[in-house]
Amino acid sequence: MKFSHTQDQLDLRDAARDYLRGSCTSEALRTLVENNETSLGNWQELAELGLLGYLAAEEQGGLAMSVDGFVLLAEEAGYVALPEPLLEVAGIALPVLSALKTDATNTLVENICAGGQRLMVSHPLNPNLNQLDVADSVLLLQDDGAYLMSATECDLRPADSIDPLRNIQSIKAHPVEKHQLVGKDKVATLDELARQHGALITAAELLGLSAGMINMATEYAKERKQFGNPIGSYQAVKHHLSNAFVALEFARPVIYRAASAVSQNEATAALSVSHAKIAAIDVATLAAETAIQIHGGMGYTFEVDLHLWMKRVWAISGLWGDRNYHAQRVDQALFADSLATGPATTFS
Amino acid sequence: MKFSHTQDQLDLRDAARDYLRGSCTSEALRTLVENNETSLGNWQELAELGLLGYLAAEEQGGLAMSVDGFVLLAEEAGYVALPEPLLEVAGIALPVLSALKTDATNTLVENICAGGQRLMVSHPLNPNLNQLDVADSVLLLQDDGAYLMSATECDLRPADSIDPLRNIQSIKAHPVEKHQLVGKDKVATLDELARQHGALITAAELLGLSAGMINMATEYAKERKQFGNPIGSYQAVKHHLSNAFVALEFARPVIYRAASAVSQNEATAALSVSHAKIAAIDVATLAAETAIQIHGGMGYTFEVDLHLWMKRVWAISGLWGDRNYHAQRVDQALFADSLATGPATTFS
Amino acid sequence: MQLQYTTQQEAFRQEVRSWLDAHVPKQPLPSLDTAEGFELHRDWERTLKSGEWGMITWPEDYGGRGCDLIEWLIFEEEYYRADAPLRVSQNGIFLLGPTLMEFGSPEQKQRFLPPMAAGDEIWAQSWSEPNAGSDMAAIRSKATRITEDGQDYYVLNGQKTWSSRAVFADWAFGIFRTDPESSRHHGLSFILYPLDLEGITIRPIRQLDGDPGFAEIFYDDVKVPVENRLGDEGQGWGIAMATAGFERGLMLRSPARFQRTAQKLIDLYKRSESSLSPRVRESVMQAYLNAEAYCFNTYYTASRLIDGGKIGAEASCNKIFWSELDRRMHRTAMSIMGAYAELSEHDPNAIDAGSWLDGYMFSLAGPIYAGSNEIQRNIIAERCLGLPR
Amino acid sequence: MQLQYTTQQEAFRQEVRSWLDAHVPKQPLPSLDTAEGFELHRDWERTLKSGEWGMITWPEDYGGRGCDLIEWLIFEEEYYRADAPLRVSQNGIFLLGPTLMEFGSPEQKQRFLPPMAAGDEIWAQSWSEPNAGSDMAAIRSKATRITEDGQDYYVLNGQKTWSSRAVFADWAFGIFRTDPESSRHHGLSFILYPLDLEGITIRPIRQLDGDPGFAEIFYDDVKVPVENRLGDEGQGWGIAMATAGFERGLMLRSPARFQRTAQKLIDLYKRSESSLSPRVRESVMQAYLNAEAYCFNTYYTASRLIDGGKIGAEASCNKIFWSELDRRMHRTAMSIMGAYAELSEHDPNAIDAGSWLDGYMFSLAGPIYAGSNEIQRNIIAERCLGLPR
Repeated sequence: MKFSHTQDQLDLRDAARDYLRGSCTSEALRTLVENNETSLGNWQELAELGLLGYLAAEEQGGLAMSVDGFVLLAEEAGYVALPEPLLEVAGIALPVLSALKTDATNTLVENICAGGQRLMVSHPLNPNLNQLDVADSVLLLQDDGAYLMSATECDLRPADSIDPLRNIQSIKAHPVEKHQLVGKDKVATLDELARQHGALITAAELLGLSAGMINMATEYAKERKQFGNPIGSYQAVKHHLSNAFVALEFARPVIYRAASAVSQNEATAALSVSHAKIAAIDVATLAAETAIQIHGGMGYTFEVDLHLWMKRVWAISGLWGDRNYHAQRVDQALFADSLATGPATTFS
Repeated sequence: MKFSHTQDQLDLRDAARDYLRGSCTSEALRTLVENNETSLGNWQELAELGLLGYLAAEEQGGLAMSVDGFVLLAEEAGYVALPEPLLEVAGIALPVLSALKTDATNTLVENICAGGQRLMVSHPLNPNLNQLDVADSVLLLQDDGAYLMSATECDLRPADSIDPLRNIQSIKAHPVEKHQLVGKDKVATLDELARQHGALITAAELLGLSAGMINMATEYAKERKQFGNPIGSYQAVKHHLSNAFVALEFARPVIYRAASAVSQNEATAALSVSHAKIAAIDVATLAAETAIQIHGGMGYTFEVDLHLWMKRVWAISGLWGDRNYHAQRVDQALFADSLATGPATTFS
Repeated sequence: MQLQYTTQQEAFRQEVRSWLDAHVPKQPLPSLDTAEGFELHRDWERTLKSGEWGMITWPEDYGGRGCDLIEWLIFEEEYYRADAPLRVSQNGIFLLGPTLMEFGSPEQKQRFLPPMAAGDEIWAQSWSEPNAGSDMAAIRSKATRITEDGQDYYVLNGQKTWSSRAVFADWAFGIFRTDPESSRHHGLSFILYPLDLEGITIRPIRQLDGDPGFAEIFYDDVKVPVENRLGDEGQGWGIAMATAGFERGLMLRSPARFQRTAQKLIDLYKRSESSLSPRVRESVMQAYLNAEAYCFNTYYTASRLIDGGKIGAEASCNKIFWSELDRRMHRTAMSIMGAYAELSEHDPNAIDAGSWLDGYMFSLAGPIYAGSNEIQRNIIAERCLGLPR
Repeated sequence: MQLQYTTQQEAFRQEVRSWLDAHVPKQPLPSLDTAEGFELHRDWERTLKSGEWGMITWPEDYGGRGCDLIEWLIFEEEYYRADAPLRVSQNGIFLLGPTLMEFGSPEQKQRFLPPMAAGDEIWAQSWSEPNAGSDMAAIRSKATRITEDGQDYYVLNGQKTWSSRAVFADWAFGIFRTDPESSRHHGLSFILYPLDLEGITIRPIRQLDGDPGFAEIFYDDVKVPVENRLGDEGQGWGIAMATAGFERGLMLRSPARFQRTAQKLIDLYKRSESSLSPRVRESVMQAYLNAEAYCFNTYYTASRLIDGGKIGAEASCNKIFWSELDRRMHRTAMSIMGAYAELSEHDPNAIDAGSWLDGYMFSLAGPIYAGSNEIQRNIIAERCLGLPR
């Protein structure tokens, strides 16, 4: 029993953090928004850092790390509001594809790790996806099977997100037999893998966004003066921020616990993931509302960075199952199934 | 359209307020608790003030005032945590009995107004009643009819309330035909009358208790010093109390609106009463938790008065339908029935 | 207590309803924070004026209808029921109008009120300054008195911010420091000025939704005749406080607005009830109950005002209640929409035309503007409860 | 990350479970705030000691078992799972014990720790003073140093309050002002003293439930040998802060306690599910999730501590989280019980023997004692977020 990350995981997290905070700055994001762009053009650098291949096996060109470490990267991506679809490709699509272990998929995995190909998962839970238009291929999870298609074969319809850094599309695809990877009988496993990774990684990204917003609001509260003092010296401001901080501190281990359950394929992984997604949505909603309140009128403008983080929260909270979806899964387990609760049941 | 009380109602409220605050002091209540007593012995004075006969017709010896004024008295009774069953007798039992208008009941009503008889209503919603043991007679509302029995004919079992000023009993009674006032066909009207008055008056009492607790906590915050200043000068304390105060200000008109609906026998009176009871329970729960937090450790003791008010809140919140009961009635109206909502539907 | 409308009030309601049914645009107007939308909203003000529905609570002398507060509430109920456009004249109707009536000279009333009521002159407010925020007394913008060719002027210099409507409006009002030696709330004067004066630069501020709902105003030796001062020199703070009182008070946020939102939320809920969690059901019910409570409270306050009562720090209670209610209702709607919540009004698949997302963003400003809720809680604690400063 | 127990840890759990199954009293003990209950709880401490389960995290030298934090968590899970009695030795195990180990002299450790572990000496804390409250540094009680017959003593004078266990306990610890010229947190010393010394008067304070859970202690020239001082003279504040850190920190409120409450709440809910509102269903689910989250967080913190990390202001986060969780769970239970919520433990019809009402009252103290949550939020803002004082 050891509820902490390995040194390897922490080292790679630190490297990713240094890189992301250095390159995905708020100035860089603002420039993108002003130019109506959504990409920093740093995909190759993400590959070189090993972030794309984090979850792939060594023989597939990856780092063979596990998803309980990947959530640390997702937090960092959220903290800087990274616009690239790093998490979608490396955290969700790749582990689903890797599970197939055919020659063809292994080659694709290798390509993804190297940054040569981008794969996205299309799933009924998500009506729209970010940057599908620059994906090379799409992994379609449908009731009747899993299909792999090139993005150009799909019918993409542009959608409009409140988040100016999300370039989203809805997809209509009509896969035929040649696209099929697995059939009806085996798609359920892939589907569950995608749902778990999708919700978990999104939860971790929300956690990072929350930390970013709390940090921004704290810095603002130290600098901004009213009635002659920094607003951060007033109890009302302190207590708002403390409440958000406490919520964040207690959401984080929930996400880590779910990540461990997913990486170990525990029987209750789905429940753990639902808990993680609920906790992440709640803390991110609170952090966003707290941060804008602390920023006062400034938070209501395009002039401060906060709005980009808030909008990302609103945009991704509903991905891979919204709060209702996950609450219903917990509800079912708690009130209808015979879930064991109480002391000594948590890790058993 | 005039959402305010008449001068008569306000004058009588003021008289009741003066009397109650002068006689039902916290010193008097503490003496009762120390002596294990639950009555101030002022029933006759309550009668003389006209409080007992407030709702009875003039020819019945009453003041012929309406229940939208009586809630003001209930607030005052709550504000001082009056231990006498004034509200149960004059606000609930009396209007139910008055509705019958037979010679026998008219005589009893007259007696009640004069303070010579105490009548209590026994209803399935309430497992226990306060001071049944000193009631003269009991009005039993059962599915098969309404019955009037003398208290000595009933089987009373003492129960134990957390509120040391509530002397509660449960009742078992076996009424026979001679006790029957009305039969199965007519009991529904009386039953609804009792439910509405019961929940409404209890809500108003909770409102008064809330005001009393907020006042106590405010006074404490002005006097008590920490870190060299009155604790009431700290923003955290101010904001706790302000939140409770806002909740109180917005609960009050909800109770008044329900009182008017009951007095006018409006079609939506039951819904209004349920709203009132919900609002009152919520504000009282918040006010109690706020008040004890402001009092710090002192609030956790028998030494300050607060505990008597808090315990009264916990004791009566569930009377005449708990929060679940009333929430289910609103739920039904809102989601299953075709309740009209939106602007221009409120008073139509 | 008499909670039924009189026959006359019912007739008034029918009159409003018929008129609105005939005149409210069938399609929602574009946002009033766009150039096109602003002019369309101005047209709507003129249409309202054509039916004498522009400023119904104003005296008839100034282009109003002399309605009492109950009639105003009825009007608002019908207005929101009809989904009629936002009022681009709001700064005039509810803020400057009542202030002018209380503090203005007869000439000022005649000069400013009728074109305000007619929609011919739309007003911006200009309270805040970059380093003031909730601390409204930290005003630095100056109005220096000079005489030129026998005429007295104030010369404005400095900067305002968070000026709503300023990008497209005609006139603005605000307080300026006329006594350079003064500090805090002393030595300020309340000044009215056209926004096209020489020396005024307006820089739009893009708000969350990308539209310029606010602006910064820069003053570089802007000359305003002294006649444009409202009240006495140096009395600006007291007048501004009265104006802010109107803002926080009864009339800024009519209950109908929140009842309409609650009604739409119930509808949104019912459309996907089976997939929603108990938390959402509870929130929707509470939204309905609280919107009703807000309505009761407003009628209760209005009745006291009609009886000659005054509205005081209760206005701060109102502000807290409606702003939290509004935020909670929109937050609930966001959680109902799930993965569709991110779709903007420009996306044809957006639920209810993206109005919930837009409303959520707007609701986040509720606890901030017109005196942040933290400031309101201080006011309540000090003025209603008597706690020490 | 390794979230499975080792075989050794599983075996330890089995050992605890078997022992508790065999020894936990079948009937709940009377409240430890009554004379009878206190002695029965002391007996239970001795029973625990008989199995060497009294102070399992202590070193074996002092009567402990040398368990690590994960074993402690396992023990606590089994302890609450078995509904074993409250620990009347809590002030000793979790507060004074660790403080003595860190700051005590070898003689003090030998003198005080073994009888503490054996349940032979039960400790009261005596931190607060009547005008101190959350302002712990406002200490006025004095310890004046004298020499008598060649022996050095402190003479205690003054008053303490909110002293838990003091009514029935044997010993107490607290801080006293040894430097009469000093103020605030300077010049204080940490002193241990038996409660039966001449000059000590103990006045029980009745708490909400009527039992004397606290006491005031009056000191009238109470003579204590200087050897009873812990640490150096004048260093009392630092030691007290360390003690208070233990109190707010990891070990005061083990997750098992809240998981047990959540489990019972789910059970209470299921017993009358059909008559309950969506709000209650949502609250029950959230109680379960938050109790789990508290458990995760504790294992996460324990793992870092085992790796050599330190617990800092996170202890304040813990305090806020568990105290709010506990209050919310009991509030929810009260709302489930409706008209039965008022029945005290003395009423045979009380649901779950009145434990919810009792627990609700206790939970209301949670956000107050051991440093009010308002103080904790200040600490978090200043120490975790770096906001200015």
